[in-house]
Amino acid sequence: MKLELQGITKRFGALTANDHIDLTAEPGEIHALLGENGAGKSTLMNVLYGLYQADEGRILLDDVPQHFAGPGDAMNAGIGMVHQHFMLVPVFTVAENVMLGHEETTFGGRLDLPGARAKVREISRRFGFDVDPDAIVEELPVGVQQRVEIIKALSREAKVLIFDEPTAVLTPQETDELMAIMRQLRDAGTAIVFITHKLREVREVADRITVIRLGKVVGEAEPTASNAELASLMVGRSVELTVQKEPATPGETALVVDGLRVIDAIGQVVVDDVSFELHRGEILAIAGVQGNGQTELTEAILGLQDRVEGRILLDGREIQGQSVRRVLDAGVGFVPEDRTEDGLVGEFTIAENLMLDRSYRSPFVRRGWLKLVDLAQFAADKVKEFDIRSQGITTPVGRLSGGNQQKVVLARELSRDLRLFVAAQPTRGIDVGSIEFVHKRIVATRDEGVPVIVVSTELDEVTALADRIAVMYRGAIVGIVPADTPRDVLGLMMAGETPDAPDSENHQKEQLA
Amino acid sequence: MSTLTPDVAVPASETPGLSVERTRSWKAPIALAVFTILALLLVTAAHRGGHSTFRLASSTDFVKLPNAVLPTAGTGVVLTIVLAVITLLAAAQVARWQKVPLWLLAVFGVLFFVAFLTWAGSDNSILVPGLLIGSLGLSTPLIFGALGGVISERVGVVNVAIEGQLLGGAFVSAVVASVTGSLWVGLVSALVAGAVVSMVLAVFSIRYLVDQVIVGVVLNVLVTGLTSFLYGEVLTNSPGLNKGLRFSAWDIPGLSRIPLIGPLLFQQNVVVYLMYIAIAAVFIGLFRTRWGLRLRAVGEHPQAADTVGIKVNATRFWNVSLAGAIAGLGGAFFTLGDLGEFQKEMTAGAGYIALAAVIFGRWDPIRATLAALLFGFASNLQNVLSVVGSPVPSEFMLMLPYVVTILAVAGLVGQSRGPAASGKPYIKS
Amino acid sequence: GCGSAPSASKTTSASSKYLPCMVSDSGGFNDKSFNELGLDGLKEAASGLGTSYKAVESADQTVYSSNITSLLNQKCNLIITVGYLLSDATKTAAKANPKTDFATIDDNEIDAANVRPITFETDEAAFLGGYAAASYSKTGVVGTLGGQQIPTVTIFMDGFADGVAYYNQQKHKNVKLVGWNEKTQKGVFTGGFEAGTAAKQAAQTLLDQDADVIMPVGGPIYQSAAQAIKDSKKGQVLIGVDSDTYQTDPQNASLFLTSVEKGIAPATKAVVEDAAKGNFTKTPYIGTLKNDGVGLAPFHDYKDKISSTLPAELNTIKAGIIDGSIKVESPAALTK
Amino acid sequence: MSEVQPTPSRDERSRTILRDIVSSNAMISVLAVVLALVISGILIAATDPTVEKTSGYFFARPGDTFQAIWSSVSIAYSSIFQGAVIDFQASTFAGAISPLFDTLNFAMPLIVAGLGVALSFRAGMFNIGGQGQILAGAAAAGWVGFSFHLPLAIHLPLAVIAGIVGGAFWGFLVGFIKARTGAHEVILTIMLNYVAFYLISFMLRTPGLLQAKGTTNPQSPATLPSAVLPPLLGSQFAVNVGFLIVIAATFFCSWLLNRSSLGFRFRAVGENPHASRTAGMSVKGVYVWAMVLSGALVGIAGATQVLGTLTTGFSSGIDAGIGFDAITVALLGRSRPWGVFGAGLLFGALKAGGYAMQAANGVPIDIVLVVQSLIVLFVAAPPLVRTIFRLRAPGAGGGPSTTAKPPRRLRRAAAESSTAQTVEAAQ
Ligand SMILES: Nc1ncnc2c1ncn2[C@@H]1O[C@H](COP(=O)(O)OP(=O)(O)OP(=O)(O)O)[C@@H](O)[C@H]1O
Ligand SMILES: Nc1ncnc2c1ncn2[C@@H]1O[C@H](COP(=O)(O)OP(=O)(O)OP(=O)(O)O)[C@@H](O)[C@H]1O
Ligand SMILES: [Mg+2]
Ligand SMILES: [Mg+2]
Repeated sequence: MKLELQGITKRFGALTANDHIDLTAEPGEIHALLGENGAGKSTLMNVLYGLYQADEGRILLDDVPQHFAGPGDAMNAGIGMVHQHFMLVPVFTVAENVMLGHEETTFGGRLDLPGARAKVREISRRFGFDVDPDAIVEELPVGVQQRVEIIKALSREAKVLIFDEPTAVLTPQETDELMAIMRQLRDAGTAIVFITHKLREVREVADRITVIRLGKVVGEAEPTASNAELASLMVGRSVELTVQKEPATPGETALVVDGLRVIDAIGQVVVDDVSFELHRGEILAIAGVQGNGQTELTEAILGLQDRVEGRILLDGREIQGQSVRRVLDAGVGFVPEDRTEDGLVGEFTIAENLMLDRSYRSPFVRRGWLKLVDLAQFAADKVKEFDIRSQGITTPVGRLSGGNQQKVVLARELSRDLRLFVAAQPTRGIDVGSIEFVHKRIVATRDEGVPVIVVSTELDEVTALADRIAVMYRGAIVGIVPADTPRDVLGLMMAGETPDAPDSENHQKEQLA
Repeated sequence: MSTLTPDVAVPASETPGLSVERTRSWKAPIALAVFTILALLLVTAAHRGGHSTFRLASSTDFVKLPNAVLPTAGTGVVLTIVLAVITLLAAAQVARWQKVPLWLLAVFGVLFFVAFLTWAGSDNSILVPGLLIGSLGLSTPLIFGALGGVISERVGVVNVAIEGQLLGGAFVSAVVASVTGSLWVGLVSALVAGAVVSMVLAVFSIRYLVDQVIVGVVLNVLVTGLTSFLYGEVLTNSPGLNKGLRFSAWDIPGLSRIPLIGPLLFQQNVVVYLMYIAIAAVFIGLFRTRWGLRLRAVGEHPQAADTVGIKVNATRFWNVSLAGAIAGLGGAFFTLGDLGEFQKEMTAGAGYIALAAVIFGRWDPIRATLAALLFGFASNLQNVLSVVGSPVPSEFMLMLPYVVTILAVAGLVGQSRGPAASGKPYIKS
Repeated sequence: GCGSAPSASKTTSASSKYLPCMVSDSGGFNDKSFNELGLDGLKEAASGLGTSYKAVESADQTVYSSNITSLLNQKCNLIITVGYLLSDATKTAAKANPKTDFATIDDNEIDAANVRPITFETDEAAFLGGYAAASYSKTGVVGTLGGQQIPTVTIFMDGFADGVAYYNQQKHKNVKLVGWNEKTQKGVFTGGFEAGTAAKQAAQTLLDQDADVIMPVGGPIYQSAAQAIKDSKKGQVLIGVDSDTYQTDPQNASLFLTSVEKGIAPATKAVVEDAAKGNFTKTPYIGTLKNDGVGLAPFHDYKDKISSTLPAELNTIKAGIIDGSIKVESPAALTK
Repeated sequence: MSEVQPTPSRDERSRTILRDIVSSNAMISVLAVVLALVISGILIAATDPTVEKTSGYFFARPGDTFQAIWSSVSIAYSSIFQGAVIDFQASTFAGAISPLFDTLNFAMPLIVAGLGVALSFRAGMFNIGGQGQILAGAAAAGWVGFSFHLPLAIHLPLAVIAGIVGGAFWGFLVGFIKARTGAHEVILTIMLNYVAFYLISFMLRTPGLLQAKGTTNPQSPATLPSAVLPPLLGSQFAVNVGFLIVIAATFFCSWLLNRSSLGFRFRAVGENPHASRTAGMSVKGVYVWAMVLSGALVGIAGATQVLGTLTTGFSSGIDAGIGFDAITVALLGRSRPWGVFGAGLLFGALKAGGYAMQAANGVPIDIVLVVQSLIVLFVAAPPLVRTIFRLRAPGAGGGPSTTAKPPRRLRRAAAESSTAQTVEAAQ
């Protein structure tokens, strides 16, 4: 089915999120939609999917104008969408999620679960997925959850499929698999709209590329276009795509993690006997597929986990078993993985968020009083220094864009005297321009002599930032390898295979010598 | 498959199988030990002699079970020993890294109550069916309220207004039944009244995005004020509006003759039978039907429901109204099912207790029902104990159900997770 | 101050401008108990005198004095406060407004020239109720239950217990009383004065003990007991309290063996009439068996079902109580 | 590199300002009160016997019906006004303004208890346990108040502190159990209300505990004169020194929430406990402290009840429903200290006026509950009020946002720094 969007305009109050956008996706074509954060991509797709009503413009399917009052209409017309944030009910099983909204029932209105299971199995078989229809969605790895989203769309026989940033949470392997699936779907005649920030993927899979900026189409490009071309088209200026950094000059050992085990609420050992050392002025990147214990590892360092065994020495002092406040006071800076949930108080102002971790004493508290003038000054400085774009320091952070929110977290964490900096997924879901900025700040922190741990599921980021790379699998560290380790080796390690190099630590030491 | 799977395959479906660290919690054995010691104190320090009689059938029962006459002291000692043994078993279980099974706790609970009743009922007789029937009666409105609460919260709207729905149902059903002379019309009007209160909740929380807890609390005040005002201004001046009509009990042929169970469950009035139906319907409906699937989806992840074409706010509106209708039936129990006349503020906080049952029952219709029953049992136990002349002051007996609830919530339930989107309005652009 | 209110109110001709008023306690005027009966008395007196009246409810105890103040602002001539809880507010107001007359029900602690206490020796009447109950009972078990454990409630229960005991002593029987133990002062209470499921279950537990005569003390809770009796279908009976409930509640009339009357309405009426006629006095109005301020109501429907000698026995006992040969004792009784 | 914001022209700005005033929160609140009074007026008229009688022959003489409606409602509302604000029939000036002080007297416990509930709201908890906390506070304050013979300067503060401690303890139980076991505070507070009620009932009828000597009534002895809150403006006015405590408490809460580090943590945990924990705050500590302070404030209400409002001995109904009223007060005040203060005054006026209305023409006091709850409902839903009065929505930031504005000083400081920034950006 051919999809055509003509002159779509969507305004949110004064903001024009989509400004007369035209877009066509032919059957059997993957049409990539590129754009910075906030460019208006998701808005456009939500209009197409009936979630928003366009202020102007039309949607045509096979040249027939459509009117979608809601997603139900769009789905019935043959449009399926794999959302940027998964639209799955976490506590439901796969089959329940797939049948939701178009349930078959047997006598007495009872749900036809066997039918739904059969359908899930059938689609899984067709595309080579391995999805258990009775698994509870929230217990599945994100990669599988995404497959459930795809099965959901396919179970309704979608002829036009929209993928909104589907790769943001996937491993390289999963990304490759997804792209294979997309090709397969395309070959079966589906029209696909593929939204992403990642230029490599676009060039690999897209048949056509449309770039939008500030709600307008700014150009089309061929898959052969260079990264730099695409990036400057997106951002409207040239962007540095690689991280400029000097080789590390590691100092003495700063952090020693020894035999660390973390046990979660249901008794699973989520971090299993992890040991490593970290030197001053060095970035250790922790790579791995999401859900292999990286989150728990960083949380254990910060004192957020309840059941932890083993030792964590920071500059020779034990910080394991201490309260979060003690750990922060010991000089640990922490950028949590989920910034809106764990990093920021959405209703608080930028200024208030900037003092969140120092609510007990100086510099912003004296004898129980808040020092608001000092705070305002500090906040104004940080807003300038970190280029946090907002209406002012009293803007609630909930109203900031993701990239700017992340800058608030960074500004806060980097403005203390740090002896260790831990950043989990520091650039997840933020745009190229902001990524560049965040990476620069991380490297600058390293260059000040602070030891840095970066957790990332993005291999690009890992290889760009790291001085050494630790790969985690099932709670354990598979190996610690140098930064120049080839991607495919890292990929294998992420799948649990120990690296070829028999003794990677030796290798590392040679490098240091 | 070969074309699709890349060379470096991470089978994505493979959940990293982690080793499991077993945990043990000594909470249960310690609690059991405390109660065992309590029992021990009763049989030693507060020793009472004589005989305790448990009457298992009342005089009108079809099958008359014999009375159980137990020597107070002897039974106390034996039961205390059994309790101690169970405590040791539980401790052993935990020592072996195993969980104490729920049934063991249940057995312990029952035996402890028997021991306590034996002690308290020394030289007295306790009518066991009476104890249980009374518990059911006290629980009935709570169960209706809790079912309404479960539905409403499952669809994503916190229902603090159960009290208002019960009171509204009680008032309207009494008046309508008096005016029309028909109990059945009264019953239906209770449904409507509860639903109307709920609709206000729904409109304010869904359409106007007012905090749901706020609307709930305020609605309770509003309904209390309205019914009390009308009661004082209208009903007391025209007794014809508050005639006190009641449903009489219907014996279910056959079933009502089963010893103990029969009189308890099957010699009730229609409101109670409706409650049985409601429990089953809500349970099956929530977990086995399209209605329930959609309802739960809306309460867990409204965006997801929206993206598959479910009208989130309409679903919420109608189900919250339905929840109110069910709670309204509970209100009718106060009047048509139990007392007849409407009295000012006659629900006396039952709605809040029902809310507690919803949370205590972890948003599950069956568990919430059990929680409500526990509460009813504790309340009625208080009555029975004060009749047999327990030496405890009446206020402490009256406190019992509330203390039991605190202990249960603090000790057994702890942190529980409600429907993810409950309390959050769904805002669509 | 009285302002323009006619100070000539104590003359009969001006009686149509006489304004008697009443403040309820937190039970409110629909309590099927002393507040309601007090109001009934006030209404009767007012209509007899051809005057209007004002009555205000107190939602809680903190508004007693402001309610009295409101009535003072309404220029009431007589303010009747119902219940011992209003005693202190009444005392203060009476002191500050010596020109206004006050009367207070169920309290005798105020000693002021413009305050007339109205109290009742309810235990005397309840004694008769207990005796009648014991005599009527076929199962040999009678019961009583209360709203809250407060003296105005337990005084009924104490008298009732004494009556049962007296019956046992006289007839060498062993009728058992459940729901109240006079010695330990412990018993069955519903926790409040609302008719409702809780009250019904409390009554039911008494029925479960085979009690076939029950005296619920506490406003409308008798209605719940009545429902429990109807549900059990075993023909148990009730003894009403405060007024002759056979007459005030026709719906449940057939259940009432008799009632222990506490003549609040006639007492209030008498006090209002006295005051309106200019005969206000500080001398307490004390309702006793002797002055028929308390008493046992007729047996109505049960006239033919009671033992034929019972009325005579009750008369003897009544005489005995009046002349002091039979002692009725209650810790809750106001010091005589 | 700060964002370039199009500045609205002056004309446009003044128009916006005008529109925002008309549909501002204050205006909405006024309209909400009007609406609530209108609806309650309809109720009063509809249940009025004269109206009923005259409507029987409505078509014959409709004027009578309207006359009856008008008189029933106008008498009701003028007596509310007379009872709550100014008694224009009074002969003396003092008499005329004395209703104002009745209002303050009724408002006093509503405000402090409302502050307590608001505080718990801000820390993300819902304290329905006001009843229990007032009872605990009243029992403690009352006990100190009648048990010791001390000079006023010591006795009175001691009794007030006892009330605070009593309420704080009852709140602490909730915070502590929640922090230790994760139990839901809504259940705990509801249950503890009953526990407090029965406990106090027991103590009140047990000699040697709270019962007055020489009586069998479940009533405490009178508060000793040395522990009674003295009248603030002479004895002809109802208001006592407790009102100063209430004002102080409001200042304290305002300081606590906006200017103190503890309050900062309360708000942070209230808005996002996860982020607060990650930022090193003790979430459990906040739960405990917030409930202790919340209970302490509610406890003050208990103390003013027994040391000021009812000094002649109390019974177990001394909470007078204030614990629940406090919830609506806190809601109407949007959980901000001075908002709660204002809401408390309004509800105090309604209560004072309500009793006057009851005395004047027998409208049951329960109508006040109806008025109160309608006000809160309408205030919480500005769009509804706007629809009814056909007002236009304000520009940005309308909606039912309950987020607190940042403290004013911070806003001012921010304004300075941001102008500095724009200047820089322009260069
Ligand atoms: N509720 C809101 N009220 C006012 N402005 C808002 C609101 N939500 C978002 N904005 C504004 O819209 C802009 C973009 O926000 P959005 O969160 O969509 O960005 P984004 O596309 O996710 O960007 P990022 O790449 O930084 O994540 C920001 O300037 C933000 O201030
Ligand atoms: N519901 C909304 N209300 C107001 N503004 C919105 C809303 N949704 C999106 N916007 C704004 O519209 C603009 C486009 O947002 P959109 O989500 O389409 O961006 P995007 O290109 O998908 O960005 P991202 O890459 O972060 O997903 C942003 O400025 C955003 O803040
Ligand atoms: Mg997007
Ligand atoms: Mg974004």
